[in-house]
Amino acid sequence: MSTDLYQEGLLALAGAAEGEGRLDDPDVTLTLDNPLCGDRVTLDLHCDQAGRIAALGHHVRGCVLCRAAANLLGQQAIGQDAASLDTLQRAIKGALRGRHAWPTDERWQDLTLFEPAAAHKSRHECVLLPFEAVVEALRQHGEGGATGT
Amino acid sequence: MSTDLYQEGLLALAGAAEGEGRLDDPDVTLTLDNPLCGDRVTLDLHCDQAGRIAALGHHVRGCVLCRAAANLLGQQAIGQDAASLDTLQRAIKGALRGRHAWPTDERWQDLTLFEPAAAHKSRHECVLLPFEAVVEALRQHGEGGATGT
Amino acid sequence: MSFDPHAARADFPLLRRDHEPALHYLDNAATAQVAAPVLEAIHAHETTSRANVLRGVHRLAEAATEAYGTARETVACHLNAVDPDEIVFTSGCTAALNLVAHAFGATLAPGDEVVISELEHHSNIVPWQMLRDRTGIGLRVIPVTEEGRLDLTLLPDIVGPRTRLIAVTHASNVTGALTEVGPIVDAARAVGARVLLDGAQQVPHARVDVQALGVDFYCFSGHKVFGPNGIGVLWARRELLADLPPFLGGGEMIRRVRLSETTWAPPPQRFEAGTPPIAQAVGLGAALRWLGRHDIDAVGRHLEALTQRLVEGLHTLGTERVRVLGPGSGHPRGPLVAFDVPGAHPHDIAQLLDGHGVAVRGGHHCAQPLMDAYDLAGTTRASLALYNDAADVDACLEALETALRKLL
Amino acid sequence: MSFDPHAARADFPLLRRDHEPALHYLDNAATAQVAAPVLEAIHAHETTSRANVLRGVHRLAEAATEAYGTARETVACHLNAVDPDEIVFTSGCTAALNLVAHAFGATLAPGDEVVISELEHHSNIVPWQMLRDRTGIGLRVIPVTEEGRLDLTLLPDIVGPRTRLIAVTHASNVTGALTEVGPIVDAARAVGARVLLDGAQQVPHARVDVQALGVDFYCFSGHKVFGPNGIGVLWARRELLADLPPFLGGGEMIRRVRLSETTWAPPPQRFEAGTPPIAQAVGLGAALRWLGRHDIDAVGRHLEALTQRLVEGLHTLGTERVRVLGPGSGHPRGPLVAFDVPGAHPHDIAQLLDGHGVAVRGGHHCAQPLMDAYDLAGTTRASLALYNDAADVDACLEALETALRKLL
Ligand SMILES: Cc1ncc(COP(=O)(O)O)c(C=O)c1O
Ligand SMILES: Cc1ncc(COP(=O)(O)O)c(C=O)c1O
Repeated sequence: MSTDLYQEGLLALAGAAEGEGRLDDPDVTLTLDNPLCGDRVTLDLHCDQAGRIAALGHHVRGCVLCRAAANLLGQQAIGQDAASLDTLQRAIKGALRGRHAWPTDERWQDLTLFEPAAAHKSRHECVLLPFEAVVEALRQHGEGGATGT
Repeated sequence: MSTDLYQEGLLALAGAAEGEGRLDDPDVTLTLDNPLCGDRVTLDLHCDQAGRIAALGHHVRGCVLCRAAANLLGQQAIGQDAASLDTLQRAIKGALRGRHAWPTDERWQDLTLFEPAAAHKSRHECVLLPFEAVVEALRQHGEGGATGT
Repeated sequence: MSFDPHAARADFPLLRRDHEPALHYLDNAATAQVAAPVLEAIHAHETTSRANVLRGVHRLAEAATEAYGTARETVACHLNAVDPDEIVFTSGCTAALNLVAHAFGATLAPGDEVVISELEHHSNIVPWQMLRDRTGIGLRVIPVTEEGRLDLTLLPDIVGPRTRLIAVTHASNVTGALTEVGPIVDAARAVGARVLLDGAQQVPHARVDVQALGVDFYCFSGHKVFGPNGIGVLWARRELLADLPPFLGGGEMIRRVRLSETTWAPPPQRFEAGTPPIAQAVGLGAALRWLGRHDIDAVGRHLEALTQRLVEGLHTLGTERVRVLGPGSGHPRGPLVAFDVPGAHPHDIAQLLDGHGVAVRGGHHCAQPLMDAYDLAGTTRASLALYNDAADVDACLEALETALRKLL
Repeated sequence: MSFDPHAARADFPLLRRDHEPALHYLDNAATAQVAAPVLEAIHAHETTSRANVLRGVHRLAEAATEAYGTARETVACHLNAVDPDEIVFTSGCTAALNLVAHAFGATLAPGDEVVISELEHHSNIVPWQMLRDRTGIGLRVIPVTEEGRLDLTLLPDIVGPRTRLIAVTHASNVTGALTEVGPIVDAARAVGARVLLDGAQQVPHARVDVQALGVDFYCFSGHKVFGPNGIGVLWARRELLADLPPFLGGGEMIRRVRLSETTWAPPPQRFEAGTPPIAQAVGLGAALRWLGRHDIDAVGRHLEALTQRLVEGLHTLGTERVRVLGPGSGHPRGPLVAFDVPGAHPHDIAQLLDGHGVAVRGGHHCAQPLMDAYDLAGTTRASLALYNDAADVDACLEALETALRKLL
């Protein structure tokens, strides 16, 4: 049932506003669109010397899934680096497509809230967009902190 | 039956070689292709002061229908002008398409040989090509005798 | 003559199926369902007359060529075109628009201008942007009013001596606004420009008479008029087509190919390179004949009543909660309604509605510039077709109420 | 595993019909007949899963998107592509060739060269001529041998430092010659050029492995592989596609449309503007699965034997009367035979054969430059498919003998 998607927990995470808002003077800023639905995520990052995220601010024009995913990042991405988030993003993609199980890492346990989305292929990108954005932002930061659009 | 097309009379006309061959020093020369099958008619005309055909030579790379039509022109087109041949060409087209009866003009009575072609739409152009060529050649001659290709 | 939506609906196998929950298909602006006579016509063609067209002399080739030609005549007749040879079959409305952007575009000089609007579907924006970037033409844009109609008061500022074409939608796929064609044609004629109408959202619901409209190009898609996928139509005035260079190259569109140089067949073949969508043309012909069997004015009244029911129902949910886009009651609109619910994303709404069997679309509807004008990421759109009825509209409204309770 | 042509033939409704006279369909190179499972797959799709793809969240949209994606996977698998995203659906082989001529063509500079051949179908000539005339590239042509094969001995003279692409047919639709791909790929690689194969006449009859071929672009049409009309395929290497600009503009192929500027979606969407041929893709998937159920090597042997029977039968009519085009027995050929009868026009032959229920094609077969090379207006062509049998070939030969008695 598609309404399974809209569990209490997911709706709560989508409303949690973790990391919501823009950062002053970010090291890198990135906006990513989902061409299929017009969702848009803007991310600001502060990074430490080692390239780990020190602070994250996001502005999401998106659905419950996209907002929840961005808030999960806002809660849990601090201290993560490009490699670990890239791995995570691929793991989520694979899990949504039914290729393997969901990550069990405790830090990311709220990912289970997205499990029902696997049955709705058209919504996969809604979940993935914030994760893709953070990976791309860190990549750009690693390349010299170019400010992307 | 499609074999009705290939009556004795039509095969004889196709083999008649009336007007076959090129003219020396033509007033106008025109080559017309049928893009759908690669048939090609080359016409040379001598015209009198009034724009009537004084001599006609043709070279046809085409089917029985096309050759028969060109030979019919070779037999009968001498003395005809642009207007009368244009009318004739339209009449043949209309008759092939079943829009009206075949011309009954005695000069063109052999047109009846083409009646079975009406049932074969893909062959209409084979019949028409020489008539279109002569009309176009006379038009170009009227415009100042440009040598078309 | 009158119109019975349930009789019409009976012709749609997919709508007759026992869905659980019952299906309320309100995504017709994206793709309409296909009528059974269309499927039957295609099946009959493929099992009795399948062959390539135009070049063969055997009986199947003759039959296929005949069927393809008849389809062209049916389309010409449906649009009241002067001549079947004014009908070019393409693979869709988008392909038709690209054809014009390339073939007509090739006749433009740098600095010449094409006028589009903020209301356009991407398919009537991007080809012109690509033309601009290729050739240096200018692109001018008619803005929309708050209500989502073309702001024609600005025409005198936008249309000028360099304008060569005004290319706008006949009916918006987002606001439902119907374009007032008269003033546009007048403005174009005053400067010697051409007019193109994108009829993708108009042909399924209304009588379209290209001669009466006075435009130069018209296009639409098969899959939105209860016909097959993979086919579209470009209509253009005969004398205009005759002067345009081809767009795609290949078989069937040539007069003579030499390695050094090639000459073109006359229209419409010149614009139909390669084996055309033959079975689809046959299907489209069947779709337009099916559509033509209905009293289109009665269909219009039916759709108008349903649209009003939908708009009023949305108003009942609270105009502060549900913001309906599109023209007010004073202006004509097509049978589709897009709305914004501040705080609830269209995808979530569409997903929750689907749980109740109501199929609507959420997103930008391939009209991002319009979304930008409204400063929205997207909207939810319910779009009607002649087979919809009050039960569909009511199911939509009910499901929406439930969804909003969850999301807001 | 072996192959039974009569079992295969039973899947073709049109071939089962009681024609009078009995039908011997030998015009497969123009269009093959469509397999019943294809018609059934399309019907099932249209009556259970019809919707627009990629953008909708409701269940029909999900089902349609899924079906469309599955079709892409089936095609990728059939060609042994690395990734389904290397498969671009087009409206046909001609459209695929035009796509490359525009998208890859846009990356070329004046003076760069594209190599084609004298053996090409117009669809692989005209798009390159139009590119030449638009952009000033050079067009070089590989001549054919007397036997109708590419004269690869001339490659070193033709391929040079400015060569950017060699675009040739994989199997000729006139001489039946199969292209020796290895030397062409080597010649291209030596100068950093790409290779395109036009596989329209190869995919219906043979195993095609794009990785093993080592080429860069490959294309074919649905209607020649027992699938629907109105669909074709372009395969290209992922990294190549990723670097190409789009060709057609419209919905589905964008990332972000602004009126000032637009960005593109990744491949394959970037190259699929507008609503794609969804039902046709589903049908093509079904066709390739149907084809894949047969032992393609056994099919190859069956067709080789039939082709030989046909060639030998033609020789029996007198090699001075009937001149068979194409490679001699030393060289591989596809299952089609074109021939010239001096003094008898192909249209007359085809018409007379039709009177005996034998459907063949007469004309230039969209290969006028090849006809020019042979100094012929056209030829008569009998082309086979896996469902043909010895009775078809014999009927053709018998009817031909009768026709020649009449015409010569
Ligand atoms: C107004 C309008 N124009 C053009 C199109 C493009 O049609 P298609 O995707 O069938 O090519 C659509 C449909 O999506 C539309 O609504
Ligand atoms: C070798 C070859 N290439 C290209 C084509 C063009 O295919 P289509 O007409 O389906 O686009 C054909 C078929 O006519 C062909 O035989």
